[in-house]
Amino acid sequence: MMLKLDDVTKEFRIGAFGGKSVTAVRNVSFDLGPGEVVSLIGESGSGKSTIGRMILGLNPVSGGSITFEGRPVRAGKEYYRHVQGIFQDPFSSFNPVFKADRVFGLIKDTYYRTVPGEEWARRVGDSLRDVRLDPGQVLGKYPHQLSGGQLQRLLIARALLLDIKLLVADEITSMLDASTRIDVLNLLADLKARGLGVLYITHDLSLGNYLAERTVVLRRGSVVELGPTERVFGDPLHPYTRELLAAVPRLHQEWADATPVDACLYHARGGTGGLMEAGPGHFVACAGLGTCP
Amino acid sequence: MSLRVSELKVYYRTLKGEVRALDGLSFGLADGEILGLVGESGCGKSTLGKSLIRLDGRMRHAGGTVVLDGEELPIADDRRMNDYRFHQVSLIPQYAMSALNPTRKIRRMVTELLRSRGVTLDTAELESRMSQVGLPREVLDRYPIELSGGMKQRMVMVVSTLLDPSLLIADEVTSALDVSTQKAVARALLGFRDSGYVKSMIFVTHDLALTHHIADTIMVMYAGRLAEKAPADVIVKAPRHPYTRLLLDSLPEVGVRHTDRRLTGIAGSPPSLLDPPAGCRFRDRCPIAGEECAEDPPVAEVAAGHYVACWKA
Amino acid sequence: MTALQEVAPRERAGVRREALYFAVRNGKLVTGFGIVLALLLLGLIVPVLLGGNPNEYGTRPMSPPSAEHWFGTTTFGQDIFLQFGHGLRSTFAVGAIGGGIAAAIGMLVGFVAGYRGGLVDEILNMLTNIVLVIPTLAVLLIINAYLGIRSVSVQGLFIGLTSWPWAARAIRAQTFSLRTREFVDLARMSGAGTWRIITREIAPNMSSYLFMTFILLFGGSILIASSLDFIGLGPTEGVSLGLMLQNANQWSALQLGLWWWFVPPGAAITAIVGALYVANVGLDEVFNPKLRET
Amino acid sequence: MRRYFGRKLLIYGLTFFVAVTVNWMIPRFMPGDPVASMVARANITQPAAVEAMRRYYSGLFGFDQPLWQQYLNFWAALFRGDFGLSIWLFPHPVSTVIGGAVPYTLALIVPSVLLSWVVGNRLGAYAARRKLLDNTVLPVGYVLTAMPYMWLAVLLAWALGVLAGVFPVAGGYSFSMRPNWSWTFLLDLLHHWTLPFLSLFLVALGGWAIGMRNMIIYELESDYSNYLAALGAPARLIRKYAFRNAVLPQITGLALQLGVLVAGALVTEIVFAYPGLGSLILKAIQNKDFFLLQGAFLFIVIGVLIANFIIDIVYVVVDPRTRAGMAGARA
Amino acid sequence: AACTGGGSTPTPPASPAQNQGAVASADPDSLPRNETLYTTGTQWGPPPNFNPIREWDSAVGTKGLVYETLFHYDPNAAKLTPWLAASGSWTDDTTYEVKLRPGIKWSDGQAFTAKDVVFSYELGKMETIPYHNLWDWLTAAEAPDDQTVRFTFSTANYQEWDFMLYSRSIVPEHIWKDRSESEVLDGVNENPVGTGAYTFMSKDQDRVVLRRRDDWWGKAALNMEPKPRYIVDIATPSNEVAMGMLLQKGLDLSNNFLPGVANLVQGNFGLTTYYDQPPYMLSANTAWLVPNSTRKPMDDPAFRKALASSINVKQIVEGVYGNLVKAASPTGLLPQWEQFVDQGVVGASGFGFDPAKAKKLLADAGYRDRDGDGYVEKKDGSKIALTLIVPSGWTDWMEAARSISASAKTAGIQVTPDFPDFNALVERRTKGDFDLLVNNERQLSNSPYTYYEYMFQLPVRAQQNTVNFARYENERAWGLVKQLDQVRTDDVEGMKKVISQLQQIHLDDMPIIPLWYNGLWAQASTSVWKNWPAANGSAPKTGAVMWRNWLELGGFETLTQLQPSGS
Ligand SMILES: Nc1ncnc2c1ncn2[C@@H]1O[C@H](COP(=O)(O)OP(=O)(O)OP(=O)(O)O)[C@@H](O)[C@H]1O
Ligand SMILES: Nc1ncnc2c1ncn2[C@@H]1O[C@H](COP(=O)(O)OP(=O)(O)OP(=O)(O)O)[C@@H](O)[C@H]1O
Ligand SMILES: [Mg+2]
Ligand SMILES: [Mg+2]
Ligand code: NI
Repeated sequence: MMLKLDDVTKEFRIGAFGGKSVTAVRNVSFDLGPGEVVSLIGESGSGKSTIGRMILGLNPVSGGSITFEGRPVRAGKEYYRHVQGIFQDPFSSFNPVFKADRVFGLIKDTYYRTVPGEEWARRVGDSLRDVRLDPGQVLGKYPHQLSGGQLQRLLIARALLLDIKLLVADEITSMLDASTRIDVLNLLADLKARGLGVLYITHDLSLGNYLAERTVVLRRGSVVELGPTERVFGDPLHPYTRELLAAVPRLHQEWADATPVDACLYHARGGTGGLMEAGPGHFVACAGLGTCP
Repeated sequence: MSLRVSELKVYYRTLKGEVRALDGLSFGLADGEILGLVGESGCGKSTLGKSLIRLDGRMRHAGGTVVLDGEELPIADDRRMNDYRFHQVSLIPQYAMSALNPTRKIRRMVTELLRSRGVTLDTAELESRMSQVGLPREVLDRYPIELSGGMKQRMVMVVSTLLDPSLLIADEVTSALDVSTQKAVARALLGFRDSGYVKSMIFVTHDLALTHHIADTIMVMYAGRLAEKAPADVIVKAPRHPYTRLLLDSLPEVGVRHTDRRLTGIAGSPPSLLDPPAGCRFRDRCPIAGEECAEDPPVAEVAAGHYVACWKA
Repeated sequence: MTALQEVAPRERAGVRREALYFAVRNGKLVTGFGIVLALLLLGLIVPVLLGGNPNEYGTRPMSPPSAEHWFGTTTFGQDIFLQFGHGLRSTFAVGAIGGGIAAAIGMLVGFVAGYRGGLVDEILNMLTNIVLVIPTLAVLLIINAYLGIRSVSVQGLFIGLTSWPWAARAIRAQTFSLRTREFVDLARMSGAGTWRIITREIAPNMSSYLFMTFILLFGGSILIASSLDFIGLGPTEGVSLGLMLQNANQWSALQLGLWWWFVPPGAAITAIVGALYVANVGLDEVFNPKLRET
Repeated sequence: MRRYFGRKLLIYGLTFFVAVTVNWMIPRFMPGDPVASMVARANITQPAAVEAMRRYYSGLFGFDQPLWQQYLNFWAALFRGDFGLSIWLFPHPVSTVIGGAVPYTLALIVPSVLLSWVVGNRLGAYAARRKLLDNTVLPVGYVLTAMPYMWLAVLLAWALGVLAGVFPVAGGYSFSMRPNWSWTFLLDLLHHWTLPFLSLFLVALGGWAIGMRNMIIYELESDYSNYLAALGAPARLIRKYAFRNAVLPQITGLALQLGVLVAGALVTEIVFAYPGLGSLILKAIQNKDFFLLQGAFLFIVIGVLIANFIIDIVYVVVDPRTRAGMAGARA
Repeated sequence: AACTGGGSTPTPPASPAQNQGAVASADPDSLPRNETLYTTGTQWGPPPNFNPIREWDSAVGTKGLVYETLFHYDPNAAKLTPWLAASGSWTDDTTYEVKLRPGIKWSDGQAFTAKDVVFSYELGKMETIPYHNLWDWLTAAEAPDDQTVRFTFSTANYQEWDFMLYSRSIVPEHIWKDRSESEVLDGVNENPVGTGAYTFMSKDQDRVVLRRRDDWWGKAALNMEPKPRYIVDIATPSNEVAMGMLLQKGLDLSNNFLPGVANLVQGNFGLTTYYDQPPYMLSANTAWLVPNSTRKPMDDPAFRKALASSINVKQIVEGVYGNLVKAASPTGLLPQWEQFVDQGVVGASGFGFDPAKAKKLLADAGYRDRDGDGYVEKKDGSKIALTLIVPSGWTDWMEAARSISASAKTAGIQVTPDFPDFNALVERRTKGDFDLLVNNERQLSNSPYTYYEYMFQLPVRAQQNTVNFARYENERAWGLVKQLDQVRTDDVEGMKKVISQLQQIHLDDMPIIPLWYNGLWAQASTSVWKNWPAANGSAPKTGAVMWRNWLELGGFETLTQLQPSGS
């Protein structure tokens, strides 16, 4: 496995001199291979972004380990050559006082100092065309002169300039229009086909479902269900997953109330500590119902 | 017919000229009806909402009329409009999270607000409405920051509808909430209509799927104009305007995988409202545009209650 | 969909051009800077044009403004206009040095505390708070009293060393909010170091804010310096507006009816500081559309 | 809550410690020997007598002990309320000298700070978004804040005191009076207090008015104001709310400004020969009376710290957000 | 608006200033304006003590109004005026006998006797008491009876003794006898008990109030009565405040240096000074430029004389002081001592401002500008860069120092003014760590002796506290000074003979350079009190000052001559 999270925990210290702490992520384990898209779903504050940031080395882990290609994450030049991230708000991802193509310049400064200008321009052009952007249209402009979709694609192009193997995409489409959103998703799908691993973070279940092979459902920092997307969506075992699915508005379907669970499937099927494998690759956690021990 | 908007034009004054955010919009809304308003970002949804209750400093009423329950609303006259606000027309703003004065306990704020409108607070009524949306009465003695986003959202809903307005404008009230809260809030809105707290409602959102669950009628706007308006099911199942169709095509749904069905977006971007092109505004992005589209398409009623602004529809 | 999205992206177009547009049309800004510039020019030109030693005794003491002595003369016959010109220089110098040093310290502390956070932040914050609650003028009084201030630059230095805390606080808060912006993460993922991120990513984003901070510190330094000068803790060399005030007061200018000795320096300080404040509000209006008059 | 105040107290404690230490250090490591000046002032020629006197005073001020001992003594004395003896007003204890001056300073600072704050805020709030008022209040406000305290003070003294003869220009009360609790005396006190008060009040007033005006404009544009307006609430209510919220940062501003205000008061006192701490400090400086200077400085520091603390408490009381922020995890 | 006319003669305030006292005159706790004298200019802060031993900082009137001395001194008549003493005389060369006035009582009702006088003088036996050195030559003070005090001397220093007679306060033995040395030296002496015409009524931060004693002995014995029933001495923090109050008529007498007051005297402000034209004031002391003669090139009399000639005192007098002071005579002796100036010596050896002569003197002595920087160098070619120190904040002196620096430059001497704090200056002065300084610490007295002692006293010690800051060593001169001390004070000719020789030495060697005479600053308002001393007409010719040590020199007598303006 390319990326492996093992019992990852994150505590934030808050208050004076770190007097208190909140646990944002609790004992999360999953993995991700090349060419695979894993979607991370959960309500606001469930710890999705925190996991993404830990993988990107932007926040240190407080417990457990994250390894990339067998080595623990070490934020730095080498790591970022292979692992990159894109965030929710394309507008705040660009420094508003500089031109948008400065994001390429930053990469050149660190990774491709020796590449001559022409060669670099060619590479940038190629990479822009890869994300279906016209270099002439986007280069030399300020972020505010470009649309959200263009900016998100610029960021993807930037990541592609590096030899990346893993992309952490944290709600990259939630600020986009319905139609632009689908374009960006389709682009990710193409990249995946070229062997890129993607951690797709979202709270929109329909989007997670569109791309991902596997889905991880988070609640309050813990994984409640994890498995192949069709299993998780088709046969949700955890009451929370069911609730989420029931709340999603669908075009051709009336809102239904979640099918109530009378017993905790985890305990019913004899789970003892940790996640339990309920089907092939399909894991579930205890529902924490009144009947649970 | 409780609300009748005709040829409404509202422009924003900017440095570079006037942004024609609403450029001749006409539609009607019946008593008890919920109108879902959808459209791409920047198409003028919020502008419409604001126009019906309070123009902000940069907005200019450039023409058209709004008639509510047989009376014309003086929308350009801030002072006269005040009599209608809250009593006739009310609003749940997009910024519900920050709409409550942070330094007043909610009870006090509500009391003061009502008193300023010459109404005394009926606490029992207030509490019953709160319980209807699942808010405990203790909430009244809290400060807004002590409430979660969803609670604030629901509180604002209750406050805005306290005087049983005839028309309620709900602008993107659910977009900041997670799915489960979103569902609860949407249902509460339906409940309000059903309990008669509000007669009719305009529900603004960009989420077609969500609208479909709430609205009786859906109006699709494009670039400051009406594109299509029809009963909710008709819009979803049998859209006539190419824009509506393309919009529906780009919506992923639970169960749709790109490997199974690759959705497509709408190429291009909407025109600038600063100086919108003549003719059909969707022409540049329209896959089926033709010669005639150089002319403004009229809004035609193609079926009962189904209005479309397209030559090809 | 947040409010941000509502006005974006088209509204964002030309934020900077718009700022410039409003800047040249903002009466407050133009008047404010106009006055400051005019006085600065006066300070630069007068000593050069008139030449001579501003403290030199003249032949016609206590004469009212006239064609020969535009601002009249002192008890000692010194030309007040010439002193005024030199005084403006020192006053601007104190403002620049004091404001500059305070801004530099404030920026350093604010950026580091805001960006680094954690323990570093706690410690710097505490330092800031300590300097903040100590009544600085009292400290300056004491330091000046013991060390004695020889020159305008030393005075500026002391003022700078004590007047930075509020600036540090404000910059820290700004940095704090900028730090969570995603372009900072992006820069980190491009391999940029802390220093580079602070100077190349964060600082340029608050340039208008930093400039405004500097303006306020500048004005504040001038006022502090004039107070120090007035109670006799000013520089012992040279002329400053505060020293002129002190002299005029000490030699009972007002009681003796020599208003022309007492009024110009005070009026100039008021004008400079007031104009700076006005310009600052003008800037604020330029950068914060909400403040603009509708 | 406890935590919040604990933290504040820690900062105040540290500040106090630093202030005291600096205060103790400065005179001891600066040039100039207080004993020498004591001795020099007595017109003695006899070298033996000079030596005796020098020894005597060194012992009296404790300069003959090792430094660390002096430092500890300093703290110990401090807690006994003993700031040593004044050199300039030898042999009066510094504490009595300061005690005599403090009522005047407080009588000047407290009302001028509070009143200017209250009036300035009202004025600023009133002016905001009202074109006509804005165009008058604002410029006047700028001119007032930009004025050096002493300049305004001297102008006032000259115009209203010397020229118009309406107010006295010096002293805390008439030189013909003896302090007592009669109305005439209190009126007289007020008469003398007016000009210094006015100059402090006016300068501070301008600052608050401008601050408030800007603050309230932000508030008037805020979401809750818009919401109220959309529901047809009258402008009065909206302004009332905006005012309340805009006042909060002004409270913090008050804490930030305290040092400056105190400094202004000191300078103003000097101009009006008002018998408060300011005049005392000036004399202490001129006479190199560093025991007095230390005492006055410490007194000011303690005063400012206490004032800060009060402001902190007031802030917590009036702003529900801080309270919730302290109770909950994140503000 | 009234003062736009110009600086030369401002017009008085538009509306006559209201009298602040009037508001409260009905109140028992306020002082009736027409019986109260408001003074200022002596005290700069709260009254620190009422201890007459601490002559340098005791509250105004402690000595002179509350405590009294055996004699007063009348500078106009140049003689002692018996005060507590009825008479005093030398019974032989080394014995002085004082007869006290009968019937004097302390303010606590106890009788004043010879024992009190003996006790007071014997306090000087304590080492730290300022007049301790009196006992170097005084052997005994005895009281043979209640009205007689007999002083026996080992050496009779007549000149100094006269000074002692009018300078030493007499304190009541019955109250003071148990006080320790530190109490005598440092005690506050609250509630002082004296023999004087006033008692302290109250004190506050910025004032002391004195009330007249209606049972004062002098009323009958001297046929004198100070007119103000109350005296309020105000501690104004600065001159300009005093001037403001004077203009407001809240003040009757200001003993401050009020720059520009000449304009006001000429304008219609109701202000008077002793003279109605320059220098307006009597002279009180001499400001000297003191070169440190232990340093090169100030050790060279030729250089010092050149320096003396290079200073444009006139410019200081006119420019800095606006003619409120007088340029000093080359001898530095105050105008009151005119008779002791030997015109012959001054004519031959005197000096004046003369840059050419200064240059010549320098050149002759080998100080030449070798490197062409406009300043002369020492004989060995090294630079001369002198620093002139005056206390920071003493504005008139600071200006004067700048002026000196400028005029010395024209003669080629580089003098840089420097303004250390007073404390630091005192320290440097005491240790001799300076080039040049300005000093005026000797006041008018009964004899030029005090000036010459100040100039020539030997031996020079490591620390010079009050005299001979120049550290000038001339045995012959010091011998002459001691000789002068032993000339009887009524032997004017004898004094002149010695003084003439001293003047010759002074002018030849120029150990210190006289600059100007500081005024006996006294500006009075005639709105409430009139008949202030003035040179013209029948007005009193005494000094109108409340300064410490000056009440005995005529200040008290002035109080007795005042008249209410209303009458
Ligand atoms: N820097 C931080 N300091 C303290 N707590 C933090 C920090 N960052 C995140 N948290 C907390 O960690 C928890 C998880 O936050 P996170 O941003 O990972 O949630 P999320 O699932 O991404 O939510 P959203 O959908 O709103 O983006 C939240 O409770 C948040 O308050
Ligand atoms: N204050 C303003 N000044 C100038 N133009 C504005 C202003 N507010 C909105 N506009 C413009 O008016 C048009 C309509 O804006 P409106 O806010 O009504 O769109 P919307 O449909 O509500 O979009 P969203 O889905 O993003 O909320 C847009 O082109 C927008 O740029
Ligand atoms: Mg997130
Ligand atoms: Mg909107
Ligand atoms: Ni279970």
